[in-house]
Amino acid sequence: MKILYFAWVRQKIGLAEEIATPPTSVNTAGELIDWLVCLSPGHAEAFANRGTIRIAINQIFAEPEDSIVGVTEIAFFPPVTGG
Amino acid sequence: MKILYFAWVRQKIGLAEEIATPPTSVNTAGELIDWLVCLSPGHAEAFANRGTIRIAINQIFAEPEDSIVGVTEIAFFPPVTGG
Amino acid sequence: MAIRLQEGPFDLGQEISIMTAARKDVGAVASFIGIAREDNPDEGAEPVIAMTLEHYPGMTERQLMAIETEARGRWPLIDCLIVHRFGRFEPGDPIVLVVTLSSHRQAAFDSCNFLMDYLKTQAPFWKREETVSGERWVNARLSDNDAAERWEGQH
Amino acid sequence: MAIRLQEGPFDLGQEISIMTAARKDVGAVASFIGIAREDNPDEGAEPVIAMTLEHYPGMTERQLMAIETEARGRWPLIDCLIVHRFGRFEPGDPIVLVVTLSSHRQAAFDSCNFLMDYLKTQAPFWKREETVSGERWVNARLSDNDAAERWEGQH
Repeated sequence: MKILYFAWVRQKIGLAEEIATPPTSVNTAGELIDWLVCLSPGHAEAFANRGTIRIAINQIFAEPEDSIVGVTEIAFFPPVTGG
Repeated sequence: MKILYFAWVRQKIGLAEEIATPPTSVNTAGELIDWLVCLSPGHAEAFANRGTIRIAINQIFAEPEDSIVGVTEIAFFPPVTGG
Repeated sequence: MAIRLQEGPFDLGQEISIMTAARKDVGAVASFIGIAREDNPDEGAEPVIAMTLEHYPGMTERQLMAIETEARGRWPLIDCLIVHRFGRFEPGDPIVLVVTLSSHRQAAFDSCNFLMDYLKTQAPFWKREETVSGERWVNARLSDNDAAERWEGQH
Repeated sequence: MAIRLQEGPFDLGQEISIMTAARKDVGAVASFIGIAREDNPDEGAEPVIAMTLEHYPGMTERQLMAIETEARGRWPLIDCLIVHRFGRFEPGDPIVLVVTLSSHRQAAFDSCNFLMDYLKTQAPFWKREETVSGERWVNARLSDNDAAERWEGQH
């Protein structure tokens, strides 16, 4: 599974993307975050305030409870500020 | 007093403007129309349906009951269709 | 702030370049171009070959300035421009241009929309259309009055 | 109907010329340009020296296309264009362009306004500002969510 990070999430983790293979017990986007925060202090800091994190599964906005089973691309980022 | 006509009012009267000296009994725009319709069949036809006639006194939208005493320019025309 | 009445064409890109040149406070530029159309909403199928816009010189400028002043009183505008052409036009020819500049997008959008709605009912222009059957004056549309009136309660 | 993501500038006049070329059914062209500003609404007095727009390649195009499809379903549009730039900008630089073409002015105005409101909340862009004190990520604005949500009940 390819995991992408943008804006300050990317900066705190220090990676724009990584390939991860979470255990089979990780079934939702929220459970993936639970697993990611243990990977490094940067991950923990990026996800410290989960309410500010937005999720896209296969490039579509998603919620923490949405399934990531079989998903190839998931992204985490702050609320968007375009235009 | 200069009287201006536009669009089909102008075409029916056959004049774009005329200088008129109505009698002193003519005090309002409506009374001026009463007087104008007697000037020619074109005038009568132009003002036949008064509800469709718009009035501007000194280049400001006005109503039939508005005074024209001392006014230098009055215009009659159909509802506007710009833009 | 400017209004212009002219027979010749206008260049929106150039107008915006002039209005925004060397400014750092403009966040939003809303603009509108009204174009002569071939299809005739009032009369059914007969296409419009050309149209002529007549106006009331003097009163037109006065009304456009009054409309612009009204918009500046309602919204925090950095600048605005109204260009209205008169004369004969064929379908596809641009006729009217409104541009509004503001720090924020909703003020730019709303003031541009307001200026167009007020133009339609407050500026002394009359439209004459040519079709294969001949010429006719275009009737005012009730929908234009409705569009202008929706701003009345919002001052 | 087109969306474009690019680093370089755009030319509104040229875009409109291309979109309206040889057409006789376009009565209304509404357009909007969003420009980088120097003043900083969130942080008080410190002026913005420059900003960098980061985006999510792939998802951005997908979201812009989805927003455009939504607008075409809501209004009778003849054509529309969204151009969004990314990269580093200084105050005064145009960042986003939306153009909508319709037979009638209100459809053009409303769809252009809708596209900008949805862009602000639905397109994955993030803004980083540089001031004399350093750099910071711009926070999302609640007012942008409110602006997008006012279209929800109107489908």
